[in-house]
Amino acid sequence: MAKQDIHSYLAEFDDIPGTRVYTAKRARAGYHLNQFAMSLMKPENRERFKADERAYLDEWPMTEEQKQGVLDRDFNKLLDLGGNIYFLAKVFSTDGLSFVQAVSTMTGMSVEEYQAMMNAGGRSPEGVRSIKEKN
Amino acid sequence: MAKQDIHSYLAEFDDIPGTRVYTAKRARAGYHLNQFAMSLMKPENRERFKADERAYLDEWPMTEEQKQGVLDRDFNKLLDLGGNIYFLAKVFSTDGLSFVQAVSTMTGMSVEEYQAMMNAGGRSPEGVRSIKEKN
Amino acid sequence: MARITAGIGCSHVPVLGYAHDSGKEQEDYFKPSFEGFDWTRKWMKEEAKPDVIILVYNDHASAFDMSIIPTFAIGTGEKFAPADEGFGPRPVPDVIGHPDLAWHLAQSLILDEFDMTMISEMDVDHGLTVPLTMMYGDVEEWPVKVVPLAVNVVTYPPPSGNRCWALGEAIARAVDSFPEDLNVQVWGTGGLSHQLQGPRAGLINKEWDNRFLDRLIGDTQELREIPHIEYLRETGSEGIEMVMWLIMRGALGKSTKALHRHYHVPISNTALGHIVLEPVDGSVPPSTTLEGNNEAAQAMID
Amino acid sequence: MARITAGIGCSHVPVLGYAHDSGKEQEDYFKPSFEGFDWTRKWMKEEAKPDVIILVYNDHASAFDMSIIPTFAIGTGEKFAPADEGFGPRPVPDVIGHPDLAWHLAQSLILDEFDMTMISEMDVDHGLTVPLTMMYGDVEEWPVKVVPLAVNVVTYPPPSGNRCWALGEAIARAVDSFPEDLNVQVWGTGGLSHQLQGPRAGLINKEWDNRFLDRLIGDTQELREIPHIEYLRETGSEGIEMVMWLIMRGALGKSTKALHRHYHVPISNTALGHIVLEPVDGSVPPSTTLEGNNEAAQAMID
Ligand SMILES: [Fe+3]
Ligand SMILES: [Fe+3]
Repeated sequence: MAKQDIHSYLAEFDDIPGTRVYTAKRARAGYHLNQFAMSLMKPENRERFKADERAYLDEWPMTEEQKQGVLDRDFNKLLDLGGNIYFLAKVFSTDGLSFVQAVSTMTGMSVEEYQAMMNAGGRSPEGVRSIKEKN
Repeated sequence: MAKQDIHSYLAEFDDIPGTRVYTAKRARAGYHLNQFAMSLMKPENRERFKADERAYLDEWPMTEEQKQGVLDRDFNKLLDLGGNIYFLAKVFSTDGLSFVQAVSTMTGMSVEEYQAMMNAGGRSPEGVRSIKEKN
Repeated sequence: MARITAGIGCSHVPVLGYAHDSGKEQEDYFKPSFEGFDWTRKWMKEEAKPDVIILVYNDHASAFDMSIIPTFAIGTGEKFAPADEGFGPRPVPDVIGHPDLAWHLAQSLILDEFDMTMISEMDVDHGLTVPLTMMYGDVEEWPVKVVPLAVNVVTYPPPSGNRCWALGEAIARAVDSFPEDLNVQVWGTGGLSHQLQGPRAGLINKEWDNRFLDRLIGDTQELREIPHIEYLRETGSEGIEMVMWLIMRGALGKSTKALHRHYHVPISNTALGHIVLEPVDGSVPPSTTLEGNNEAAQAMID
Repeated sequence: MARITAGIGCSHVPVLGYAHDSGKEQEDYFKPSFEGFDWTRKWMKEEAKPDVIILVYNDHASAFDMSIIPTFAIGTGEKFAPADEGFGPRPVPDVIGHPDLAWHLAQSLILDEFDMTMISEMDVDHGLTVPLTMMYGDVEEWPVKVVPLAVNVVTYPPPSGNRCWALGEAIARAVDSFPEDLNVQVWGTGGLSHQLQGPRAGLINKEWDNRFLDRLIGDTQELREIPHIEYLRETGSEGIEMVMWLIMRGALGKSTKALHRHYHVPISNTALGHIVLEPVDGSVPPSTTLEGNNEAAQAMID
């Protein structure tokens, strides 16, 4: 039997359409982004963030791209930059958004379209299992 | 082969002369004692402790016996009450004592006698391996 | 002697906690979700009556941030408060631990070569409290003690399915050697299929989920061989939480039967499922690794 | 490709850090301790020149208090500051991590069914910094990167000797699959015999210690079978730290030779020992547990 190592294990993850698996590589790139998001668990930090988002972000050693991604609430971009959805949830919770509302923004659908899809049983796995296999 | 479980594993520890193995049972009993000791890692807490030991101890949910053990610097007693030596070290470091000085107080020897024993090669394991086996 | 009397697998959809806490259980959207638990609530109260639940769940960036990521963390504390996940803590009772059992498990598991982290102070999030709400409803105090077992399924790699199953088996051995007479359940939470991120968000795979539920029943051990990539492809990025159900399944031993089973879509972004299992033959393989099993240890002891 | 070129076992007696930091190395009491490292310092500087050390040590109530106790914690951070152990931090350089290798190890070990904790922010105490001082002396910056691997040997049970050895073997497999060309050493620290507590404090067992050193050399695997109780009885309550040397030994594979060996009493309360080992046959058994080794995983991949 062929032996798999961590490299082939990880390589497979890039073959899933529309999905960013939260690997160590992403965890490292997004470390301060996620720690910033975590800081919003404290009410006093949420207030300070809301009062001046840019100033609050500048307290963190994040990249300019990450900061802009937060300001834009561009969650797909933030995932690319190492954000993890459970951490990013602290950002959209601060905005008063639900998971359904926030998640829909990543799909290219409106909230209503996304909600309708979920009510109809969700997105089918058909065709979105593998980029390579197109199944 | 007889199967050993955690009970026989732990029971053996009570057969070692003059030794308290830091088991979960001790760790639980000594939780706040050890967390108190850990607090002395901060210079400001050391100052407060030195200024009024009793008052500082009363901030912690420790038993009266544990508090008295600390006030008396009775380290054997504190071991019995769930103290761990690496945590208790924060107490005797606060007093400016070295490990050799503090450790000697637990052996019934003077610092000089203890130091002399160590310089001569330490305590022999002969006769102090097992209470039961007297070896 | 303590004994594992049942295992429950259960999704931990946050919105169900919200629906319960804000009195919306009877609304059309939520009703089918809660109704699926009617049988189980009754059974828990009238028949099962566990003393302790070993509750396997994952933290969702509540108790742990990125600075420390334990693979398996067992809660050895006296109690655990509901976490503030951004809207204030859920208005549910504190979770009361069982430090005696928790420490016994931790000690036994480490001797059995599981590399546990012991944690005495942490808050517990919806991953742990929502299943409690689903099984017990509105209570002044939880009528059960809980040993939380937090599993990393957020940062890759999570433990393999095989490792989770094996941990369950080791938990069964450890419970078996706890001297107090305790009725113990093991719960695995999370899943079923869901993806909360990226353009593929919203994925639901009813067929795969139900095949997964099927294979929790009986004596097949097929589930322990499912690789992470299959969960990811078939059940969405957050479907990986299902590996936690395998700890529960492993703890039930050789074979199981299902007492109750429930699957419902839609709810939020997630396929909701739960299953109540009873051990038929609860035997698990002996440990080959318990320290004292080796000859040198024996020679010192006998 | 990264390769493990040597392993070092070394006591981490705090007073040697103090003696070094306060310029007392040449005093009669300390001289024999430091002289034993002359050979090793020269060899490190002129021949060995490792790029990275995987440094196995234990925290002594510095970074971790009783609220969280990881069995195996791997330091994935960029750097680690010397801990303040009550007298201010040691005046030695910050320890620079190697997060690429650390994360690679963490990922590989978890797939290999070791239940690691990843920790990105922590200070490191004498357990880690004293061996660095012994090997490198007075330096502006440590001429090496370090992946800290903190092992719980304080609260019982620590991992078994067998588990430690097996972790070493898994580390060897993981280093082997790291693509960057790196000269890696693995160090195990702590011990040798010492007891810092109770009426039996001061115990030293030269004979047992030297038998332990003997059995690190060659191809015997006897040491992995020594039970905790034997360390406790024979080497004092703190002698259990020696299990950490077995992680180093396991990582060196099938057989080793000793390049240098040193044992000295008295120093403080502890028997000081160190040994420099080279792999002769560095092969380790293949993983039977790596997730991708199972057929289901293979079927998805090939
Ligand atoms: Fe979840
Ligand atoms: Fe030590």
